[in-house]
Amino acid sequence: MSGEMVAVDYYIPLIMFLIIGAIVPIGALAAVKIISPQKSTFQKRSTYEGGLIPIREAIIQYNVQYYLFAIVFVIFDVEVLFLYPWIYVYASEVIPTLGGVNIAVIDMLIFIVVLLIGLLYAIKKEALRWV
Amino acid sequence: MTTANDVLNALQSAFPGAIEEAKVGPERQLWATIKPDRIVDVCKYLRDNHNFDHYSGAAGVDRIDEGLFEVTEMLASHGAHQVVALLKVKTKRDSPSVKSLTGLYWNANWYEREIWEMLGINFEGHPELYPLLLSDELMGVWPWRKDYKGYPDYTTAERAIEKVNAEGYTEYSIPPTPAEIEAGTVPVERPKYPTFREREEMEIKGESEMILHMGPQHAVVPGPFLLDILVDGERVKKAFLDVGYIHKGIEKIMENRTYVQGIPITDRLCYIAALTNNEAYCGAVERLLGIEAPERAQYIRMILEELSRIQSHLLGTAEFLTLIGSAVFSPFLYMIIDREDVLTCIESVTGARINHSFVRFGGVRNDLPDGFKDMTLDVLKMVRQKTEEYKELFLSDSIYRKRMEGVGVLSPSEARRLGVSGPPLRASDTPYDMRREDPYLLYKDMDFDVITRKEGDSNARVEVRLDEIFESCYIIEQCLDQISSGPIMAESVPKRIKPDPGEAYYRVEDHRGEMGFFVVSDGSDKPVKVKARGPVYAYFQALPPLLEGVYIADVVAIAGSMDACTSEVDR
Amino acid sequence: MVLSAITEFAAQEPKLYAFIIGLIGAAILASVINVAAMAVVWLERKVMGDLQSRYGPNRVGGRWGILQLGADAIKLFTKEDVIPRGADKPVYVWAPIVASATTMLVAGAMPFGAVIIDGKEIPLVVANMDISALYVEAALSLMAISAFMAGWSSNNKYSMLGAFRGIARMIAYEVPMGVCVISVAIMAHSLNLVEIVQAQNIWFAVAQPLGFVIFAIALITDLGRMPFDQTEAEEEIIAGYNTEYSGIRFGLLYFQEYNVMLLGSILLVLLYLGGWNGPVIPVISFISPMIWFFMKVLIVLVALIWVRVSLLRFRIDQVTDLGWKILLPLSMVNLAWAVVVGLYFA
Amino acid sequence: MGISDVIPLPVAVDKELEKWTIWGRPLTDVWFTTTEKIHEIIDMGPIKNVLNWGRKNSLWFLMQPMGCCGVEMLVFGCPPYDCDRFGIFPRATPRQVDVMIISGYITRKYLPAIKNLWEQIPEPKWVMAIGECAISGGPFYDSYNIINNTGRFFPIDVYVPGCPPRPEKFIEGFRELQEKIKQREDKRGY
Repeated sequence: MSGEMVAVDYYIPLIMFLIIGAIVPIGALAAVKIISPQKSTFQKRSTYEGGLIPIREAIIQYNVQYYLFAIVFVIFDVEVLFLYPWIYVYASEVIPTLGGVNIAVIDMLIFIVVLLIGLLYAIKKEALRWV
Repeated sequence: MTTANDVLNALQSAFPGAIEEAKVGPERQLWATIKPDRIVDVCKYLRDNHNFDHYSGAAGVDRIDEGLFEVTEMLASHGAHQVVALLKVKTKRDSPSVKSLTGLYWNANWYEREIWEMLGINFEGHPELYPLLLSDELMGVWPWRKDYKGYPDYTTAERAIEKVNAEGYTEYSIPPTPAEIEAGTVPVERPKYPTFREREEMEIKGESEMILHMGPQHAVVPGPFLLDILVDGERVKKAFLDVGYIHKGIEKIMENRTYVQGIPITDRLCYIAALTNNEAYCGAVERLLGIEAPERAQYIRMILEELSRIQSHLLGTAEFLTLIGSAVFSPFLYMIIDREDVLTCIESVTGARINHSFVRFGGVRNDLPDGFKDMTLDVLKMVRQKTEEYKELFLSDSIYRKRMEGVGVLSPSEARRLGVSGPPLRASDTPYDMRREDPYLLYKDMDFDVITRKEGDSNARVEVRLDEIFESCYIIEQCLDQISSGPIMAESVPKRIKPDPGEAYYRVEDHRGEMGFFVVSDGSDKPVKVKARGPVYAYFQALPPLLEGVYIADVVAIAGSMDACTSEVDR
Repeated sequence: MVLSAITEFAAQEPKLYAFIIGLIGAAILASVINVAAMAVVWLERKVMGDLQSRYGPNRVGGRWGILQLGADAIKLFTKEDVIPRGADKPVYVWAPIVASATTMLVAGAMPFGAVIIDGKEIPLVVANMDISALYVEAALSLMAISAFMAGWSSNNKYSMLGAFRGIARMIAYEVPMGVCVISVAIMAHSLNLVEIVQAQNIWFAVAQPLGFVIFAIALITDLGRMPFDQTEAEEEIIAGYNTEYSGIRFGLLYFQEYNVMLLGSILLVLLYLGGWNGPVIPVISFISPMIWFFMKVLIVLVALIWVRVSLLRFRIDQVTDLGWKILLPLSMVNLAWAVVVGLYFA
Repeated sequence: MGISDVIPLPVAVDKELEKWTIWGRPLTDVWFTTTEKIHEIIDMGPIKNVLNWGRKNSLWFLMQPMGCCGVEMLVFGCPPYDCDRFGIFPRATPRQVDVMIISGYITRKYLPAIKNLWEQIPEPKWVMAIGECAISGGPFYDSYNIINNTGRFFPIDVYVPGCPPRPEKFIEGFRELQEKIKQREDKRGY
């Protein structure tokens, strides 16, 4: 099994990192369970809220505005993802030019302008107003 | 200028027969006893025709010998004139009931609730007669009545019974003492009302709303109190305030101490403003005794009270900075360092850092030490320079301005309606300062400005405090220039303080606003009633309406800019 | 000699080589990075002390208080571990582990400087992949997930608000941050962090000042440092998402925060401040890149601490507004600037 | 108390593990006895000293100003006194603190809340009574609303007298507590 390192191989060490990164805290947690004193009482395991008994649970049905925030983000993040492959092509000499400017650059500038118009629309519609 | 006599004459012509007895006190004070059924009309008349738009408080006195309760309503004006009207209403002791003034003055609410829970006087027409300071356990025993047998109580801790409730939380109940049971003051039937928690739960309307406890232990509270906010997302829809977590019964305790023993208790009323509390109490008793402190003593008092104001404003601003910044925000720590220097000055005279017990009836305890003038002038120079820097810092900090400007705006009319005083009122463009309005000590000879701001927002409140530091410095410098040698105690002060029967009301400008002491004497060596009217009480009452519709982060900014002190509210 | 043997081995057995180097690297980094985080906490407390005219820890372990963090770690390690009754147990237990694993994932692809052997610069990086800049940026934002897990599972209102704030803040700054990384990649013609560093004949902080500022702000936000620490605003929501966490679980979340602070500063140095580039110091040429790298990271760390003690906290709606309405358009402007400069002047 | 508290596994695994036995004894039993043995070994000596060294040098206290002493508590954390020198600093949540400072009068209304806060602090924990009010009720000892003997409700390790004590006294109180932890003479035996 010989040959050049391919892209996938770079993730092998990362998997090792992931495993060790998870094992260390789990080990610590297990050790703590043994070493530290454990005196669990009813009140100790009750929810803290300024010393009083909380009024109702914290996990409730949340305001819909939070959801709008997330949706706007998903849209923009996907758009930005398109920019990443573009890094590798925009300087390529294969791509034709238009008036001395690389056509990929013009495309992307149009794309960004459209993106900004979308952002303006989102701001106008108060999708980004905090809850 | 309207004088107390004018008001009295007007009242007597407008309400013939409604005024039972009346007298005009020396310091622009009008004392009158009003027939119980006419009190609302009289107050309405005074408010509408004579500018009595400031409801300053109410005190309930138990006249057990006469079988009566007295409620004294204190009315004043926001700068239109300097008359203070103290209107008494008497009611039978067996079925006490008085008409409520909440329809006229919004801020009468808490004062009347307090009298209700402490003395059991019913207020007809009061919208929410719920307990304010006391726990449910003490409701119905009316602890401030003179025949209450639960005081003194040395065995609260021993009697406490621990029990686990249905949910599993531990609860405590402290049963009545044998004396109480014997005297039969234990209520057979407690008044019926929804508890604080039930009242809150009734307000939850939507699915996405929740009630967040901020307190009694929370980084925003300067002392234990409960601020509950009903939030939808992060927007506050309604705020609820529950105080009384450190209610000590100071007024009851002072009724059972001699006059002199009351002075250390007033220190603990508000530990940041110990000296002005001393001053207000001693001033009231001095009025009862008819004595006046010698000039040097008055200067010393003024110097120390202004120094105390400086340290209070520094601490207040510093604490406020930790709320909108964090506990590691450097200017907060710098302010505390500066405050230490000011405290050193005060300490060199009084010997204590915060609880001084320094002011005496008819004078002060100690004279100024040698070198005090130079030390103070040095400190003042430093304080001036530093405060200048802080102001510049805040002005140039865009985050600070973004957080503070337009947050928690109190319009002038709203501020007057809510009954706040001191820096929050002055920040709302109302130059209302006891040092000008009701001059005490030698403030009438002093040259200083009453700082006001137009905006009325959190930023303005802080700026007013910082600017007042300069004014205080200026006053101290004038005092240090003018002070001459002389006695520090009046000669006519009796060994045993036993004022003649009577009442006195004396108000001073606390660091936070109007601080008034209402003292009633019956000729013995203990007061019948001591009522402390604190400024923070009014701030707290005004807080829930201010917090509606703001973000959680602004709750902190607004509550912090008020510079609250829980101890004084709870007393 | 050894170096050539390793290269040879790597060429022959790439998968085995990757496995071994991953294991060694992970074992070393797992210990080093946690100690480094403790050092950062100590540094923060000392620098904060200096900035606030006080001493900071100076009693435990000599006059510099070096062992202070050791004491803190022991304390947290032997503290009782409480899981609230209302908590969503699996998520509650996972949150600190996810946080720890996240930092390790970031550390795996992050170059920690370079050494010069035989006149050749060898970057100290475990997984030197082609898209490491994108990868690191993506993995860093996983921290928000662990914070959200912690906040949501606690069933505590303060934690819940902190968790929502954390996510809202992360998503508001993720897009500008991504665009900034793209701008850097355009100038460097690569998404590989090592190549980005090597491409910085002029620091990108100089070539793209706007991008540097935007990235620095977005990074502070991602780290939840002072003007942007709404998730754990002590005065508003007690301790934010880790309000209910105690003992070692809190310790893990706490130290991970500082780990991420360290890794974030390293990322800033790599992307904008020329990484380990610097004039070769004659006598100790072997580690001269390391010295430059270490100094730059230290300066960035101290700057972060300095910012923490001198700025007030934004309100959360102001934070999201700043991200969406100011930084995002500006980052687009920066992108255009990068294209123009990268294409026609480079 | 189960394996799912430590390692993120479904609670069902816990239920399953409860049925398991080792040498005829339930697994949870074995777990507990082992833990107890380990605790005994730790208690015997040197390890405990190391642990207590860590504990005593990292006393985080609950931010809970209650009265006059609350102001001095604030100053205690600030430059002239600077509690951070000793590794002491305030936290706002009881989950992350070791020391509770009772810095004022406990009233009938506040007692359940403060007791709840105390319960919610994880072990090991200590409590300090600072100021006269917390010790005996102070000037308000005869009030109808004050709990004038805090010691009945809390295992108080250190009493710091003063009304209010100066910030230096706070430091002294903490030094005293550190000494007690080192000598293992604190009330709760850590």
